[in-house]
Amino acid sequence: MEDIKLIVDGRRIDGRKPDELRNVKIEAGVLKRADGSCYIEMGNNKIVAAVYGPRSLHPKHLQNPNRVVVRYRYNMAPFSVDERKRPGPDRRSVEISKVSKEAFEPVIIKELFPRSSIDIFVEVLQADAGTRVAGINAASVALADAGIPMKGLVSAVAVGKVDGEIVLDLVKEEDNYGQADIPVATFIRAGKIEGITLLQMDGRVSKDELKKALELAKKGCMEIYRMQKEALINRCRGDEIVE
Amino acid sequence: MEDIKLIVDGRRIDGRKPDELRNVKIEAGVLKRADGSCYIEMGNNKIVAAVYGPRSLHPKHLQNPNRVVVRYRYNMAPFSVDERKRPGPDRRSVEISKVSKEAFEPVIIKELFPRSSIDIFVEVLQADAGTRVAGINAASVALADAGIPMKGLVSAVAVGKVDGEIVLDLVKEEDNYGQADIPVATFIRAGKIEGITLLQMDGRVSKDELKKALELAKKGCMEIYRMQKEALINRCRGDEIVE
Amino acid sequence: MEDIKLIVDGRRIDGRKPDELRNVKIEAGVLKRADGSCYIEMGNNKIVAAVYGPRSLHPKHLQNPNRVVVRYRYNMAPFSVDERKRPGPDRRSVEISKVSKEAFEPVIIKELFPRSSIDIFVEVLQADAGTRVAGINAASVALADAGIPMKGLVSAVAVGKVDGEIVLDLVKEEDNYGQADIPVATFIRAGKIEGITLLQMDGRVSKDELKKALELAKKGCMEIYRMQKEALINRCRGDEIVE
Amino acid sequence: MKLSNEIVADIKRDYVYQKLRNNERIDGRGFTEFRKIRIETGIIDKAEGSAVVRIGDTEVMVGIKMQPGEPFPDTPDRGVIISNAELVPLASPTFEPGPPDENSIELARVVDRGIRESEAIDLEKLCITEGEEVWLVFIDIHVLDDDGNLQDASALAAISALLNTTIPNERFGYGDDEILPVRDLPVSVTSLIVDEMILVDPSSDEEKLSKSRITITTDTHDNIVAIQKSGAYTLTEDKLYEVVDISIEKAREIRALLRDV
Amino acid sequence: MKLSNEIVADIKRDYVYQKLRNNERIDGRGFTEFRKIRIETGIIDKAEGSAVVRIGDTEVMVGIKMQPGEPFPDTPDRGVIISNAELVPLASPTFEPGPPDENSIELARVVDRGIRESEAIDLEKLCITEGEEVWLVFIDIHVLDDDGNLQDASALAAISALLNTTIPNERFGYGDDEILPVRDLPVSVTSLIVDEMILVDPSSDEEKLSKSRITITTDTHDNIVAIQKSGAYTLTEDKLYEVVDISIEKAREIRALLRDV
Amino acid sequence: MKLSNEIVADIKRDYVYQKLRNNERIDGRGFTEFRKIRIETGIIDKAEGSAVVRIGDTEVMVGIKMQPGEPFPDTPDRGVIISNAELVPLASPTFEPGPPDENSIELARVVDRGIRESEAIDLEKLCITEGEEVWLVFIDIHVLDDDGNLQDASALAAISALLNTTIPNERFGYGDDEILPVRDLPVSVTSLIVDEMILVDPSSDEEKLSKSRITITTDTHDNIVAIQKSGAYTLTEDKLYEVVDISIEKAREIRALLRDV
Repeated sequence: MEDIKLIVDGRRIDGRKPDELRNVKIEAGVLKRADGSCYIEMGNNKIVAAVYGPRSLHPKHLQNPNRVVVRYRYNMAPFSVDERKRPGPDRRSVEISKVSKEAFEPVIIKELFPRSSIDIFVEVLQADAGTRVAGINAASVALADAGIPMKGLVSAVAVGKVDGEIVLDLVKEEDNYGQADIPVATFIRAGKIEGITLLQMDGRVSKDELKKALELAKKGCMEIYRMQKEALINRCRGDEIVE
Repeated sequence: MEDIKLIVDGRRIDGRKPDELRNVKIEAGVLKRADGSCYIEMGNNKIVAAVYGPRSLHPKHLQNPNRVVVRYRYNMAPFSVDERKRPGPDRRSVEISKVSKEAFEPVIIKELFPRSSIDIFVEVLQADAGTRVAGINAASVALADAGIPMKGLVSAVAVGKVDGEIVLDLVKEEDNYGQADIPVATFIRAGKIEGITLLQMDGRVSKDELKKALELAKKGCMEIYRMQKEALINRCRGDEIVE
Repeated sequence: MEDIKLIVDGRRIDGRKPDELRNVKIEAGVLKRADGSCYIEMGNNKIVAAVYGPRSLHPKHLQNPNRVVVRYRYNMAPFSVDERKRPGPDRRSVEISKVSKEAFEPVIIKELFPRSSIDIFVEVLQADAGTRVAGINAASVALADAGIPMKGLVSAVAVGKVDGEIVLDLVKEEDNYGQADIPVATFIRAGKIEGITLLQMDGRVSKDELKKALELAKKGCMEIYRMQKEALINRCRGDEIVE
Repeated sequence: MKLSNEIVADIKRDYVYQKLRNNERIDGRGFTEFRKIRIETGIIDKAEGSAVVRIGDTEVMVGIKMQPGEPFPDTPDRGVIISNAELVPLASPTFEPGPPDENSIELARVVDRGIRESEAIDLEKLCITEGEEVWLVFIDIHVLDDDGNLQDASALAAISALLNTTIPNERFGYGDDEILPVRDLPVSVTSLIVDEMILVDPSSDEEKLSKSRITITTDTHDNIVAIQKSGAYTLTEDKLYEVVDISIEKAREIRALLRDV
Repeated sequence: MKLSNEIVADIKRDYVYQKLRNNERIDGRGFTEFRKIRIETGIIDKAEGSAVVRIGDTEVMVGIKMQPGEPFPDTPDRGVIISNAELVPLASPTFEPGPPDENSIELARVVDRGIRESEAIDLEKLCITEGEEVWLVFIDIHVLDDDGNLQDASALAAISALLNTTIPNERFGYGDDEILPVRDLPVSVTSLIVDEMILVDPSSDEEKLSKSRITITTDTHDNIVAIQKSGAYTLTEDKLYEVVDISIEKAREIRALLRDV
Repeated sequence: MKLSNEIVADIKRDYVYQKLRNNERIDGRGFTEFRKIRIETGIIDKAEGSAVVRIGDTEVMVGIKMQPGEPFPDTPDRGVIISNAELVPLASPTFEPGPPDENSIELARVVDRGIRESEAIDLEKLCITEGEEVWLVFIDIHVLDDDGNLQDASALAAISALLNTTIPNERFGYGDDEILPVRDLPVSVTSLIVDEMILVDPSSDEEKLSKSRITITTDTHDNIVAIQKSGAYTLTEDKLYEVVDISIEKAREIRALLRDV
C-alpha cells in the first residue's frame, strides 16, 4: 500500500495542489422545519445540518439553570459509505459528536437561554474524508441561519501529511494511505482567527510539520469562512427577494 | 410454489368453504390477576389477552390530562411459531401493536379516565395466520370483561384472495401462497357495523375484489361478534353461579 | 471427565486438606475516591470492592421514604477469565448481584438514611471459583471502611462436594468437576454466627451432606471473619500513622 | 416559552380548520391535489441507487445498497429486500434520536409492502447461488424535512432509487454490473380524513388537525397492492371506496413522473 | 386512585397476617399444603414439547423448542440447555414490558439448575456430530397468571414439557423423531418464611407479606440438586433443615403427579 | 445532603484556584511535574498481558486478551487491535453503570490511536493465515480509581501491558508461545489549561476547575502520533506549541520508566 504515489509533480490524485481546497458549495436555509439549516458539498462529501432551538429542554434534570445546553449529533446515513453502515450511533460518531459540540460551545453565547437547549444535527449523506470538518462548517452556517447569538463563526478543515508533504483537505485515499490526518476547527471573529476549538490528530508528524500543517489549516479555514459568509449573505438576499 | 392448489372443488385445504370461519372458541375471564381477560382459539391460533386499567400512569409525562391513554402490546411466545422466535418485540409486532391500539381507540370512551392508562396485552401462544385479528377479538372481550366503558365491541377477521377466489379467515398456507391478505376490524354497536377501525392489506386485488372481500369480512365479523357476546354472557352466568 | 481424581491421599489438587481455605489476603481502604474499599485475594481470585454512600438517590422515584436503598453490582473485568468476557452485565452477574445484595440487607441498618442509597461495587479482576463469596467478603470490609452502620459483618465461603467428600473453598477444577458447589454467606455479630444471609447450591447432595457442608462453611466463615476484622484493624492503624 | 408556542399552534390549527370548512386548503390546493413533486436520482455515488423526492417542502432521500448474503430458507432462489426508515431529528422538531419507533417502523413497512407485493423487483434475478448466496437489497429511507405525507414521499423515493440502481457485480467479482430489474411501479397515495373531508397529500399543518390517514398503493395495472389505515378512527366503507378511486387516479399521474426518471 | 389502592392493600396485608398469627392461611390451607396442582401437556403443536401448569390460580406455560447448533467447546459431545423466562405484563399488574429483570433471570436460572444438576435430560444422547453439531434445547417459560409461587409452577411446567418433548429429527433430516430422553424428575418446593412460620407454596397475597423465600429442588432419590435462598433475610440453620425435610416430602407428592403426565 | 456537599465542593474549588493564582498546585507539584508513577505488570494470570499503573492516587488496570479471528478485508495480513474502556462506577462517584458514554469512548479511542499510529505493535507478525485468521488483540482498560488524568494512566497501562504480553500460540495449537512484538513506546501527556496556565497531569481536584484538556502522544523519536483537544475552549497556537514541547520532554521521562518494565 505504501508504494501508491499520491503526489506526482506537485499534483495530488485529484489534480489539486497541496494547498488547495476541494470544490466547496454551501447553501443556507435548505430545510423548512428546522430553525436553521445548511447543505454543504466539500468535494464528494454531501452533508446537511440543521439547528433547532433555543427550545425548552426535557426531562428537566438535563437543564442547566444558568445557560443553554448545546447538543450535537453527527450521524451517517446507511448509504453514505461503501459498505452499508448500520443505522444508529457507533463509537466513532459518538466521539465526533463530542468534539464537534466542544468546537461550538466557546462560540455560542450560552448565558442568554438558561434551561433551554440548542440541538445541532448533522447528517452525512455521502462521505469522502473530512466529514467531521465539513459537518462543522455546515452546522456553523445553520446556527447563524437559526439566529443563534454567536461571537463569530466556526470554520474547519482537515490538513495532513501525504507522501511526506503537508497538504490541505484530504480525500479518502490520502486519508487512508497518507501519514497523518489533522482535523482543525477555528473560531473566526470579524475575519480574524481567535483560536482553535477542535484539534485532533492521528498519524505521525514532527513538531515542525505540525506547525506547517496548522499554517495551512488557518489558510483553509479563512477560505471556508469567506464561503460561509457568502452563503449567509445569499440567504439574506433570498429572504429579501421573497419579502 | 404457485402450482399448489389451495382450493379444490370449492373446498379449501382444511375442508372449509370460502366463506367459512375456522372453529372459534372464546372464553372470558380466564386470568385471576388481570382486570379482564379472554382466551381465544381461532383454528390453530391460541391466544390470551389481558386488560389492566384504568390505572394511574407513570411516569407522569406519559399522562394525558384529558383522556385515558390506551396501550396495546402484541407479543409472540418464543414457542408459538415453527422456528423459535427471539423474545422481545420485533418490527412486525411493533406495527401490529400500533394498528391494533388504533382499532380500539375509537370505541373506548376515553374521556372518563384522564391521566390514566388502559393496558391491553395480547400473548400469542400458538400462531397460524390471522393472529392480529384473533388477538383483537380476544382483547375486545377482555376489555368488556374488565368493565371498560365502550361504545360497542371490536370484531375482526382476515379475508384474502386464494387461488383467485375471495376467502374468509385464512390459514398459514393460504396466507403464504395466496394472492392477498386483508385483516379487518370492525366496530359493532348493538349488532350493527358502524365502520372499520383496522384495515391493512398486502397482496394484489382489484377494487371490485376489495369490495367483495369487505362484504365477506363484514359477514365474518358479525359471526365473531355473536361469539364474543356469547362468551361475555357465559362469563356473567359464571359469575352468578359463583355468587 | 469424571475420571480426574481431585483428592489423592486426603490432599486436594493444590495440596490443601478438605477443610482448608486457600490463602486469603485482605486489605481495606485501597481506593481514594470510594467512601470505603477493600482488595481481596482468595487463592487466585483478585477482587476489589468499593462502597459509595449513603448518598442521595436520583431519579426520585427510586427513593424509599423510610430507609436506604442498597444496590450491589458484581462485575467481571473482560480479562478476568480464560475466554474474554464481553463487557457489561450478563445473566449470571445479574443473579449474583441480586443474591449478594440480599446477603447484606439484613445486616445494614437501613432506617437511618431514608431517600438515600448505599452502592456496593465489586470488580472481579481475576476469577478462580468462589468469586461471589470473595466479592461479598471484600464488600463487607468496604462497607465497614465506609462507616456504614451494620449489625455485624458478612463473611462468606463456598463449600462443596468433590470426589464424594465435603470440602471447603473450591478452586476452578473442583467447581467444574466436583459434585456440588454451595456458596454461603453468614451474618456474624460479635464473633457469633447469627444465621445465613446467602445460600445457593447446585450439584447433588443428600440432606446429611448438606449439614456437613454447612458445618464446614461456618468454620470457614469464622476464619474469614477473623481476617476481615484484622484487615479493618490494620486499616485503623494505618489511619493513625497517617494522622 | 412552551406555553406561547402552544397558543400559536392552537390558533394555526383553528385557522387551517376554518378554511377547510369553507372548502379551502391553506395552500390553495384542491382537496385531491398533490403539492409539487420533484424527483432527483443518482445523487449518492456511494450507493447502488439513490433518489431525493420533494413533495412541496417534504424531502426524503432513499439510498439503495446491495451486498451478497444468505437467502431465506423458504425462498432459496430469491433476493432479499430489507427496508429501514430513520426519522432523524434533523427533519422535524418532533423526532427524537434513538432506535426506530412505531411510526418509523410503520413507514418503512408500508413502503416495503408496496414494493414487495407489486413484485416491482424481479427477485429471482437476484439469486447468485441457490440456497447459498443472493443479493440483499437494502432500502434505506432517510427523511430530511417532514412537511407532511412522509409515506408517499418515502414510497416514491424508494421506487425512484430502485429505478436508478445498478447491481454491483464487478465489485464482488460476479461479472459486469447490471441494471436492477424493476418491472412494476407501485405508487402510494395517502389521504387524510378530516370530518367527512378527504385531503390527499396532507401537509404537516393539516396533519396537526387529524391523524386519520389511509394509504392506498397501486401498481401499473391499477391493482391495489397495499392498504394501511393509520390512526385511531372509524372508516366507513363508502369513504374507503372513494379514497380508492382517488388513489388510483392520482397514482397514475405520479407514475407518469416516474417514467421520466 | 393510587392512594386508595394502597390503603386497600395495607388492610388486606394486615388481614392475611392476623390470620397467620392465628395459625390460619387465608385460603384455609395447612402451612405445608400446596394449592391444587393441574398439569396439561401437549397443547402447543408448534413446540417440540409443551405444558401448562396451574398451582391454584397461578398459571405458567412452558414450550420446548429444539434446533441443531454448536456445542460448548468444553462439552463437545453434549446437547445444550437454554432456559429463559418472560414475566410478560399480562400476568401481573407489577410486571413491566422490557428485557428480563433480576426476578425473571433468577426464576429461569433456578429452573435451569434443577434440570441441569439432576441430569434430567441425557445430554449425551443429544449429540449429532461431536464438536460440531448438537441439539439445543430451548426451555421458554411464559408466565400467564401470577398468583404466587412462580418458581415451583415454572419448574414443574418445565419438567412436564420436557416429558412431552419429541426430538424433531425428521424436520432436519436426521431420521425418525424420538422421545427426548428424560431420566430424572427434579421437583422444586418453595417456602415463604414469615416470622418463624414456614408457608409452603405461597400465594401472591402471602408474598406481599414477605419476600423471604427458599427453594429446594430434589431429585427422585431425595437428593438436593438446587437451593436458592431469595430475599433479604437471615435464615437459621434449624429453619433450613426443617424446610429441607418438608421439601423432600412435598416433592415426592408432586412427583407422583408427574408420573401420570 | 447534596446542598452541603456542593458548598464544600465550591469552597475547595476556590481554594485550588487561589493557590494556582499564586503559582502553587495544591499538592505542591511544579506545573509541569507528574505525580509519582508506579507501574506493575503481570498481575493477571488469566490475561495474555496485564499492568496496573498508578499516577498518584489514580489507578488503571489494563488486561490484554488475544484470540484468533477474522482480519479486516482491507488489511488481510494484519492483526486487529480492539480497545475498550470501562469507567466502572467503583472508580468515581461520578461514573454510572451502563454502556460506555462519550467519555469512556473518547478515552479508549485516544489510547488506541497512540498505539496504532506509533505502530507500537507489529501487526504483520500477528497474521496466522492471510485473509482468514489473524490475532485479535483486545486492550481492555479497567479504571479502578479516578483521581484525575485517566488518559495518561490508561495509555501508560496499555503500553505496559502490551510489553508484558505473550501470544498464546500453544493454547490454540500454533506452536510455542511468543512475546508480543512491541516496537515503539508511545506515551501520552495530558495538560489542563486553566486561564493561561498549563497544568501537566491534572488531579481530579484540578479537573473540577476546568475541562479544557489537551493530550499529546509522542513516539520514541519525539514524533507526534496523536493529539486530542478535549473540552469546550479556545486554544491558541502559542499555547499549543508550548504544550507540545512540554509533552515531548515529559514523555521522554516516562518512557524511561517503561524501559524498566
